[in-house]
Amino acid sequence: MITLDNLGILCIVMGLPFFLTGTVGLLRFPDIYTRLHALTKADNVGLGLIILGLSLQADNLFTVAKLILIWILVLIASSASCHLVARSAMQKNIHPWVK
Amino acid sequence: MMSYSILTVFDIVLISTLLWLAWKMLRSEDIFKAVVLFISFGLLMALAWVRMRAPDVALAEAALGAGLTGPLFLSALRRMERLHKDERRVDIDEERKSDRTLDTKQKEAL
Amino acid sequence: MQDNNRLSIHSHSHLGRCIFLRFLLFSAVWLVLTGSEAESWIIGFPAIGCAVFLSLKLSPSSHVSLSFVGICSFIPFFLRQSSLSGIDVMRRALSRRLAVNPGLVSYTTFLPEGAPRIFFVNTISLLPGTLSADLQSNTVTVHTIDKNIPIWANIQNLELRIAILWRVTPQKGKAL
Amino acid sequence: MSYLHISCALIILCSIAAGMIRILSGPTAADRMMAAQLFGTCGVAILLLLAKGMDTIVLLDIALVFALLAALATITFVRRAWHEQSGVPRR
Amino acid sequence: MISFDDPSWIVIPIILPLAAGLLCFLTRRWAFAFSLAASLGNLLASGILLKQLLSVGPLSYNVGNWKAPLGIALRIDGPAILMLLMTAVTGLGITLYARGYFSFRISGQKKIGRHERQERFFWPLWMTLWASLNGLFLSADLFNLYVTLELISIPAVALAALSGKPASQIAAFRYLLVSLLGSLSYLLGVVFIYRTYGVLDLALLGSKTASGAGIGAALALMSVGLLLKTALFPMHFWLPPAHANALAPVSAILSALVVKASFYLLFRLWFDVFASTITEPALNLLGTLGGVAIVWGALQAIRQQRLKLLVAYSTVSQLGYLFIAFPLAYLEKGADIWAAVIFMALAHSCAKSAMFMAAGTIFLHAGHDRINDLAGVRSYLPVTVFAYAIAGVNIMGLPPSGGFIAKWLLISSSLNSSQWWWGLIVMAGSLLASVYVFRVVSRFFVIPEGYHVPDRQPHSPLLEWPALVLALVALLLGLIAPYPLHILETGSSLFAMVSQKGLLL
Amino acid sequence: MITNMLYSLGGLLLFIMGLFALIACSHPLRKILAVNVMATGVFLILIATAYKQAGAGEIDPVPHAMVLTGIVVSVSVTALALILACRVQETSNRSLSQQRKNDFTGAGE
Amino acid sequence: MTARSTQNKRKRFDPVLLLVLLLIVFLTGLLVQVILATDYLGSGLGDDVARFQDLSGVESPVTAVLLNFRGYDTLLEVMVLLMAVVGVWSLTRAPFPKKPIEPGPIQLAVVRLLAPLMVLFSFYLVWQGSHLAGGAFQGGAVLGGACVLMLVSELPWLKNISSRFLRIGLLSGPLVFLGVAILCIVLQGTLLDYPQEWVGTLLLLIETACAVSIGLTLACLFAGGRPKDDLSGGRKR
Repeated sequence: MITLDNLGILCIVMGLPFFLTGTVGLLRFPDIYTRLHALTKADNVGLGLIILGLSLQADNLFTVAKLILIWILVLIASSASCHLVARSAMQKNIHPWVK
Repeated sequence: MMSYSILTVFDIVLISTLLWLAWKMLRSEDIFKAVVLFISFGLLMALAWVRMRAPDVALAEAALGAGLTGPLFLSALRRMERLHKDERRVDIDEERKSDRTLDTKQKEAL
Repeated sequence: MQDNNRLSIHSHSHLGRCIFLRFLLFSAVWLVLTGSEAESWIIGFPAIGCAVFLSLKLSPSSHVSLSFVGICSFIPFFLRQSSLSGIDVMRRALSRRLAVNPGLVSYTTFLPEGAPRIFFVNTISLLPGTLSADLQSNTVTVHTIDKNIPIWANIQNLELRIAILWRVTPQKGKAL
Repeated sequence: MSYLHISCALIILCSIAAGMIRILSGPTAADRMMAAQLFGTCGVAILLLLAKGMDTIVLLDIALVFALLAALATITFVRRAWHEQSGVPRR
Repeated sequence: MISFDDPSWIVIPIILPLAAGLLCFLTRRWAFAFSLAASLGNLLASGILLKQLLSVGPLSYNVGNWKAPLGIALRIDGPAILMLLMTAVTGLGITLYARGYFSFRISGQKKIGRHERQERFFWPLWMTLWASLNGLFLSADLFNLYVTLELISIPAVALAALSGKPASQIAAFRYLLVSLLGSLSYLLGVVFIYRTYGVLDLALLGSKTASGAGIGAALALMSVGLLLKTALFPMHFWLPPAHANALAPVSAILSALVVKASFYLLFRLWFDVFASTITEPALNLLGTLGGVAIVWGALQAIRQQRLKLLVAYSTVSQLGYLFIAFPLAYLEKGADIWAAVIFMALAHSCAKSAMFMAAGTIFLHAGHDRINDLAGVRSYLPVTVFAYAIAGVNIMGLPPSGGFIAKWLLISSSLNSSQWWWGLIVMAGSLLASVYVFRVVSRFFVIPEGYHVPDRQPHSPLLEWPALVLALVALLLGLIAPYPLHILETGSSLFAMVSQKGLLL
Repeated sequence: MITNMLYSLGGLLLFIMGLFALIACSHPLRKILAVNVMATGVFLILIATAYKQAGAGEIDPVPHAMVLTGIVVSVSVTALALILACRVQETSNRSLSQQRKNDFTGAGE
Repeated sequence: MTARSTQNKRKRFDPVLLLVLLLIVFLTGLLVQVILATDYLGSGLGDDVARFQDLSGVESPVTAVLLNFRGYDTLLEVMVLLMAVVGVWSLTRAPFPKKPIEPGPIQLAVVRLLAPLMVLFSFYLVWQGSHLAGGAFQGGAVLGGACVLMLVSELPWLKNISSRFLRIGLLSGPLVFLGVAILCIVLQGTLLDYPQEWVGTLLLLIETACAVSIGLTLACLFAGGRPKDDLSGGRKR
């Protein structure tokens, strides 16, 4: 029996691994740039999935809209701050790790 | 019942992380590290207030503790470090200048 | 430069349109925040007024003309790409020997200064395997996590879609 | 009270706790700062899950505050507090 | 129009300086006028409150008309009104002196920009500090007291750092940390109280308290916090640098008023609210610390080479007397000891502010405050030297000063309760005080051979006379001794009870 | 009531840690951090006092209001302390580098 | 030598530190015992608050306590904030760098987008304060965040904000609050005893004014000193 609620739960649970791998990436990747990859991408997808799941379970459309607003804001904040940090690192001559 | 036990686990993890953070923050040699730890400490405190069903306090902590004190500390850190490098500072120059100009003004008046 | 000229020619109507658009945008946000409470507009209107004022103070001119079709096609593209990027990172982080082979690529974009270019730079960071590390006038330095993936094609694809979104015509020769 | 949401929140909390290692060990200042940024995103997720799990709609506003102010610390850091002249790439 | 017996007069001493502080910050031009108006209004309001108190007895006022457990109550009784009057008189003197001080400095030739800055920020800080002092004396709510404590310490720290010299800023930073620590310790105590009883109102707590682990710990935490702020002996380390390196009006404020506020609160908590919780060892401990403070502070004062540091150490010493009364209060069945404490506080606040003002004036004219080089000051600052000497009489405790009355009460009750050693310490303290007072005064009067009397720099009378008037007030306090005692007895149910039956512990 | 206890004890430990660091550390910024941690500990105890489990009745809002007041106060005091600490360094650095004539032993400028 | 590395190496055996440590361990034991002993089970003042909630003019209990039942605390506390600013202003001028670093296009875009949203959101929090979580402090904090975002970007026009404008903004909260408090004495005879028919409006007014001044306060604290023109005008000498 697939209801919206169950679908939401599925999405939420699917979101979790992204957070975990984001952290794993943060810990395992070799330099600041690659860690930025892990941070921005994995976490945003995880958050997106969780927001999708919660939206499926939400009571009204205003809540859904608010959830999406939150996601957009987090996307903006993380991609911008990621770019700023990377740029600042480039300007400070921090060389990327090469194999 | 299940949810209560999960909540207790949540509490324990949260509190022990908080304490660990605080310990590392206060014991670390690197002051910048301590400041970053303090920022994350603020974030986790907001979660703790949420858990204690105090959303008002959590809101204030999220904005102040996690959002504003971090920048406050960071810019204070910058201000302190800059002085070691003996950088030129507008405000100090101006202060000197204002003392000086007023002095000369006074002398002219006399 | 072009933007400034346009501003001086259609200054009045442009400003009016700008205020109106921002007013609409902030009203929508306010509506989302408060839900359907009618009373909230007592504070809402002054708040929106302040926000519009501040936003005009911060960015006096912005020429927004998005194409509806562009938006409709861009959202699914973006969602698909960003979930792919998440999966990509997951795969690399979990593989036993770290599957990373980072490198830097410079890319010159034809997108005009302002919103399209900023949007472009920000979106690069959310695409699989790429991260915008610097922006000097129209040259974006892209850090990639793996030199073997087709970065060039990906970025070009993104650039074209953003061009459609903002109704920009690609200028030949500049993109390459 | 929905224990599923709360246990999901718990898992993300654990991932935050693990991410702390990067703050402690990160060789450059930016590593530490970005790990704190990770806490922000994870914190939003936890808040959203708790909002559902504890049936408190206000928590969405707190998440919104997190999202709005997330960039603040990083921007301050980039502009004011990052001093390293040359990085120490870890090999 | 508010009539004279309106209960709302009780909020005027808080509201008036607060409003003046805001206006002083808003406009610089009228700052002194606003401050003077607030000072005078404050004196008037205190007088009216005194009249009300004498006619109807202790008053209580519910802010916002919300009754005690929920709302915040203000209360006025004998000790509170005396502290209020003390602050009003001393504060008026300091306001006038500050005017003279700043106009003298700004009319000088050096560093006008800096002096203008100091004057510009002095007024709002001082007015708000005053409002919060009054708020503390009047408040009857534990958490509100915390807020007033914070509102005292922030302007106090800012004032201490106002001079802009490195020494004063370092001292102010330390002062800030200490007072934060004190506030937090106090707050933790309040939290324990709230955990145990769920109320914050002092009157309700007074009716509820019994001994217990929670209450004991709470009282201990609050006391440690307040003792830190009061600078009792081992915790006095921050006081001398902070007080000595500040501007002269600020030193007067800090030494005369700010330390008294936290002492008053401590006194209040121990003997009014938690009277049933305190134990004899605790009282003896405080008494012992007080005794050590008297001797130690006086010895340090004798050793100092700089006038302002000497006066600051004298404060450390004088604060000890306030605590010597604690063990005596436990045994001595009578209100005398309370009278002694209040007298001590009143006399010290007037005398010490006069001393700091005099020291400040001397510093301004001589350009330094090295005691050994101050010979001949009498020749060009006679009024100031006179004020310093009279204040010194008070500090030494010679008759007929208020200090004499206080010490006399202390000694007599220590003899009555056959705890003669406290009396001995009081006398020793007085002797040591006479050493450091005479050392300075004698130096003032000596005119060495070939001494060239410097040109008398023109200055406003405000620079000299407030100090003299305050010193005379302290002196006269001994002559009108029965009157404050009368206020204490009529004004407070506690004191009335004590004077009839003795303190029932 | 286990939650209440857990958080109270956590708050207490934070207070104690802050106290120790305040006494033991010499760097001004670290002292300020320590005071902040102490304040947070006190607030945590206070909020834990007010806490009740869902369904166990209304939560007492008075401690919440007190903590809100306290947080705002502590932020402003922190800011003042930070600026004061910076200022201490600035003025002492400046005076040392300039070697001013006037002696610093003289009090009360 | 940077401040990060000036941290003195701790000595191995510092007897004072050891003593402090022992004392603190002792204190911990004592306080833990007290915590365990004082397990408060009553409802504190919660019942009283719930009883008078209808009279308070707002639906949120915390806001009712903050602005109505214990409004006097909040009045003093707003003054604490103001005093922190006065203290900071008295210490130093705001350190604006001589040559501000140009904020990059991305950062500028973030500021342009987020700052107005933050302002909007802060007003939303003030509004929200009357029935759910939120209020002047939270709204003010977010407003302060918006100001800090702009300050960090070192936008050139921020340097020229006049001191008078700032002072009026900073004082708006305390002045409105104090004004209403005094008005209450005139109208009702008691400090902060709001007239029943106006209570909701008055509280909203106070909250809005306080939020503005708290936001500016936080911004001024972040700026770290008084504006350039604070002492140049004023009295003619």
